[in-house]
Amino acid sequence: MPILSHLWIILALPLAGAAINGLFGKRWPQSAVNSVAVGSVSLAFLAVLELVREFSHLAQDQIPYVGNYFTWITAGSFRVDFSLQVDQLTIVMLLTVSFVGMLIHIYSTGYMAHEGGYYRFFCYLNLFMFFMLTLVMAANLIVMFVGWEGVGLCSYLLIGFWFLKKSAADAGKKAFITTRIGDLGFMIGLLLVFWTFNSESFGEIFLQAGHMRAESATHVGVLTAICLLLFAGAVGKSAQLPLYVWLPDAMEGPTPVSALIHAATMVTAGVYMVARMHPLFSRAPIAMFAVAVVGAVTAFYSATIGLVQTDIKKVLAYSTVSQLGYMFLACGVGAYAAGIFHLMTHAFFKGLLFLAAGSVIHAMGGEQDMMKMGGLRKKIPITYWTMLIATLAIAGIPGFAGFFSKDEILEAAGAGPHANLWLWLLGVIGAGLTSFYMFRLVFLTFFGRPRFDEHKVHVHESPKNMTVSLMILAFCSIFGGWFAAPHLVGGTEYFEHFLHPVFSSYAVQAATEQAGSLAGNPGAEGGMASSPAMELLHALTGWPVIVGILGLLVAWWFYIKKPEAPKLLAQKIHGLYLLLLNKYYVDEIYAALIVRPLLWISTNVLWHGVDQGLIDGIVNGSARVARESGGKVRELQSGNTRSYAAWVVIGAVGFTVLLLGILGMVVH
Amino acid sequence: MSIPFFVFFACAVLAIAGALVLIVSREPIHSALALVLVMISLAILYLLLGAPFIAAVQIIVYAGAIMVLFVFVIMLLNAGVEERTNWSKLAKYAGLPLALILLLETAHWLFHAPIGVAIANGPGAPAPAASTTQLSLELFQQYLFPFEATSILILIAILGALVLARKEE
Amino acid sequence: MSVVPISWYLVLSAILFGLGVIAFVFKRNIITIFMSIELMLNAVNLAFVAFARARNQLDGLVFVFFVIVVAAAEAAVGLAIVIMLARNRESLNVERINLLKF
Amino acid sequence: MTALAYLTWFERKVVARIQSRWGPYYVGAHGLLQPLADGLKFLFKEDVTPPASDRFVYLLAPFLALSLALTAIALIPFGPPSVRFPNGQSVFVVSDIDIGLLFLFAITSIGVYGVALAGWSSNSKYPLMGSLRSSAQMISYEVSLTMSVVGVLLLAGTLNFNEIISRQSGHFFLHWNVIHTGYGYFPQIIGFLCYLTAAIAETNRIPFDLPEAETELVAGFHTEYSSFKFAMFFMAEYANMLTVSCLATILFFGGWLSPLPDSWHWQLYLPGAGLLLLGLYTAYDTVANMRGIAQLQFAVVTALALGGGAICLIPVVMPIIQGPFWFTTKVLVFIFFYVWVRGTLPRFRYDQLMSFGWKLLLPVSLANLVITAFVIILPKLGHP
Repeated sequence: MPILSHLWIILALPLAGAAINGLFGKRWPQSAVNSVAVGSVSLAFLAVLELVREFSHLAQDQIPYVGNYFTWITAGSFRVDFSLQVDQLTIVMLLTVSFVGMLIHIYSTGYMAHEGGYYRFFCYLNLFMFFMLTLVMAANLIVMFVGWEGVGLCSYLLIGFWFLKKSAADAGKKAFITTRIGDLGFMIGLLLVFWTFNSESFGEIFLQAGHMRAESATHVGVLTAICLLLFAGAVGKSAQLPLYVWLPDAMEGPTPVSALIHAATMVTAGVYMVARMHPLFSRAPIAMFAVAVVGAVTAFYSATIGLVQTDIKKVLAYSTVSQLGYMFLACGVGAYAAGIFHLMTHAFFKGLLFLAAGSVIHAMGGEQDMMKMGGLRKKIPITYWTMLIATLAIAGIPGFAGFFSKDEILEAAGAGPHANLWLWLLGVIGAGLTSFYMFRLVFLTFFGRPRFDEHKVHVHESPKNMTVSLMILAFCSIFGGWFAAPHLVGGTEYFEHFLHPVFSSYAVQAATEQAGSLAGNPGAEGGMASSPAMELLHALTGWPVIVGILGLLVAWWFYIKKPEAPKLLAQKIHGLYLLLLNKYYVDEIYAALIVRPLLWISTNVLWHGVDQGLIDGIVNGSARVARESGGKVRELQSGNTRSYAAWVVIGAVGFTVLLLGILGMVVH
Repeated sequence: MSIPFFVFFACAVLAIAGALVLIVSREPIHSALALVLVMISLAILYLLLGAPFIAAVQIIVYAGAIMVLFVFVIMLLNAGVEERTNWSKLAKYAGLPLALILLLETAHWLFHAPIGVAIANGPGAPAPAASTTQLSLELFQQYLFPFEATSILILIAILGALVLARKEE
Repeated sequence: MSVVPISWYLVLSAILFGLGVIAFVFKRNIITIFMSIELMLNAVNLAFVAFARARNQLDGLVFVFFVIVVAAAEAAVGLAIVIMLARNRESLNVERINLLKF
Repeated sequence: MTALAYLTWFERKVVARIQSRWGPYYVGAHGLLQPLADGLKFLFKEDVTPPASDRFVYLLAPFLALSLALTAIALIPFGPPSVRFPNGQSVFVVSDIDIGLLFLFAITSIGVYGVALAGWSSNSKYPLMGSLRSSAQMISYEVSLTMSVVGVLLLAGTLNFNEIISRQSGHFFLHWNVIHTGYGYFPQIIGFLCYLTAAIAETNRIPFDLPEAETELVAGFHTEYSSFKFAMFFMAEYANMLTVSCLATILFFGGWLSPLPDSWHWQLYLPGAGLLLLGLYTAYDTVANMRGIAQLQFAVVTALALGGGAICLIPVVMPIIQGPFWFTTKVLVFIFFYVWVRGTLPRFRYDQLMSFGWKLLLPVSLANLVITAFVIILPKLGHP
């Protein structure tokens, strides 16, 4: 079991790549940098595959498999090992992250080919992979936190990659600070966890949590607090309400970055964390509900914003936010498996969407405004088809990956143990909106007449290394969903079964029932609809599809049949339109409510008051004292050796007197 | 008055006289010679104290090497009469009293401090003259490390002296 | 045949030391100051030998030995410095060598 | 003192012979009275003291030189300590102290002052140069001198002359340190050569007589000295010569020990026989080719020689005289060697002198020391 017994290899590979590129890349040709970066990540991917093979041979009782490497921190009873663990959840995440990461690396070699700071980009990217994998494989909260902050750092670096562009630098800062707000909660959560369980390692925590009584809505205890705090971190990292504001701006970064970090992997870290901590969440219904509500509302809310955006990447950004909302919704209603599943499929198709969008932008020579595109269908066919597939997937058209995952989520939201009609409603409407704005994007970009000067912009298909990854991802976005083919379409809940041990092991009764109802329902095998439950399922399963197709049609009607219709509508409901266009003025509100007061305080109180008045006062004061006294004392420094000699003698005399005095005391 | 007393007083007087000359004379070379005188008389005292080896070393190294070096430098730099400048008021006015205080203190120390008493009335009896063999054993067994250390110190000193005194090209 | 008491040696050494100090403070010629230091060392050596004799131990003598060695090293370096000084400042008077004045 | 005086005569004779001259001839037969004449001359010449000189030091220097040189000789044992006066005072050993060698070195090391001060006090440039040179030279060569001797000390394991000598007894001359080979012994021939060189330098003799390089600095450190003070320096030089020769004899050539096996009893007669032969020779000379006053003088010499020989043949005296006889013979050989060198070799250049002293002599003597120590330790390594 080479890899399993040496999990660190998977981490070491990208880190090594980052180190090499960071140290020597500057002087190396792009080819060398490529081979290092892509090579390291691909090796990591292979390692993961091998790990999966070995993992499949593990006995059930050996899971989760934990590898301790060294004691990292010891302070009193506080002891943290640097330990990694593998279980089914980890496996899924690992596969997703390393696979998508690898593809995006390959893509980037083409996309960034003409950029400055090439080696820097790949150094950061590898570093990101390292931290992300750390986060995923962590066996205790502290190591996880390291990865957590690490990916934050990398995203900051990468968003601000074109740091000469002020907007980019600002976006980087915004992302960092906003997530930091959430991370504060996360950190407090960590402390609380330690205070409660006196340990940070998952195994220990879950074991103890398993023995704790589940808290109810009426009786709220430490678990709820912990979960809410941790969830605050997740909200920051995964750009949920109210901390989502950084993600759209993060689109300032290079598109591959948006694809990898802000669609596929990092932003899903929050979801992963919630899923990972499910034993706690399952015992904190309030927290669960909060998660669900935040998820559902975010899903709907950002979908509405997505309706009217014209920047292709902004649209994708908002859709990402809303999709993440779905994942949280899933977790919130206890369908962790569904959430993780959606996470995976979303990684595929959203990554694909971003890459395709990047390819479009590449083709348009840096143009991001959809209003200035159109009719690209013929010119960049590969991009077109792949993007179409991704759109179908995200819109939840049956047969594509998105269908299954989203379907499961809504199913759980509607029929699960924690089902809630309103959440379900929000989810369904959100689904409809999603398909609308996604098709809007497609139509605006690829159909109709070109709305740009054909002579200025000569559109060209992207190079191989970009299109290849596009196609691979397209393939995944189609068939990635069949893993979990729910029984109603005659599938065998494979994904559920696979993740089942993780989420059932520490689950409270309710959770296990739910898992059972989803997984091991004998009547469900073969997909024949017999029980009333199945009827309901069918009915529910219909809705997402219907709204999805509805959205498609509406979009078609608006942007193909009557291109002028949107304007009219915009005029009709102008207020709403503006509201959406300006993203509900959230940024402005934040600015007014938080940023400006903060600025005022820090300027007048902290800066002028504390810093200048107090600290500078102390510093300068001490300096002044030193100078004055020095000025006095330096008179002794006569530069005259003889007086120095005299001083020496004085010292000797004094010392002897002292000694005699002491001895006198000793004697008498 | 027996011979040792006589020798002691002779040497003591010589030594003190030498020290005084060292202070009084303004001709560096005279000071040097006075110091040599002090050293030789001290060497004789060492003999009297039954430490012939130390006495010999005292003469060879101190009188024979160090002081020669001094004289050599004096001659090399042709150091003339030292000029009378008294810029250091401190040294001028505080020096003598301080030194005297120190002297008194030391004396007081030697006579009244307990340790001083212990030794002052200590065994004056003539211990067997420390034979060179014993001394060498002491030196090379108990004090081996310091010995090596000093040798290294000397090496460093030689290098330092060379570096310092070399004329810059 | 009676023997000179140890304390006399000690007093002698004290006197010599005091004189050394006086010279150290009063002389202006840097070489002489050096010599006064040597004088003090000698005084201390005498005390050492006297103690060694009083205690019938050889350690004192060993110390003296070391003192002498160190003094030799010190003299070598110090005189080298003096030579440098004489070369650069054409004066051996410590009162003229006051570059380190405030 | 007379011995010293006659050393000069001896030297002048030999050098003359080397340079195929007659040397001193007219004052007395074969210039026998020359030293006396010189001494008188020194006594009666006017004693000039340069006005600019530092009077006290100027006077001090020659006394220092001579007295120290003579003191050094006092430490040398000319014969076995066993021979004693009725009052128990040893005859040949003036002072037999535990660490005689160290004291010898102590005194010689102080000897530097004589030269240095002389040059300084006469307050004129040539002497200053000379004394600077000589003090530098003496300091440097003293080091290798000591080093070369330490080898012997290791072999002897003591600083006492008599013990050093007695350690070399037996097997007639095979145990002398120069050639003593064997288990745990290392022949000090290298050490000896180093010693000889360093000694010549130490005594400021040609080819190391830089301090008084007539051709360069009129007469070096004693340029300004005249009459009796000059004589003092002169005698001091010869005294030092004598001292180092004695030291060489003691350290390397078994001091007063006879080179002949003890079984050869006839060797007891050697001293007397030698003197008698000398007497016969001079007697022949007196009768054959001396005339007038010279004849008288030679008669005296003959009488002395014959008388001495006769005394030496008195059975009581015979054993007593053995040690001094051999000692003197050996020393004379060295003196002759000195003179020989002086007559033969040219003078060094100053930088050559220094580099030779530091870069060749010292390392060689050090190497000798290390090897010796190793050879001595080697047998003990197995069983500490």
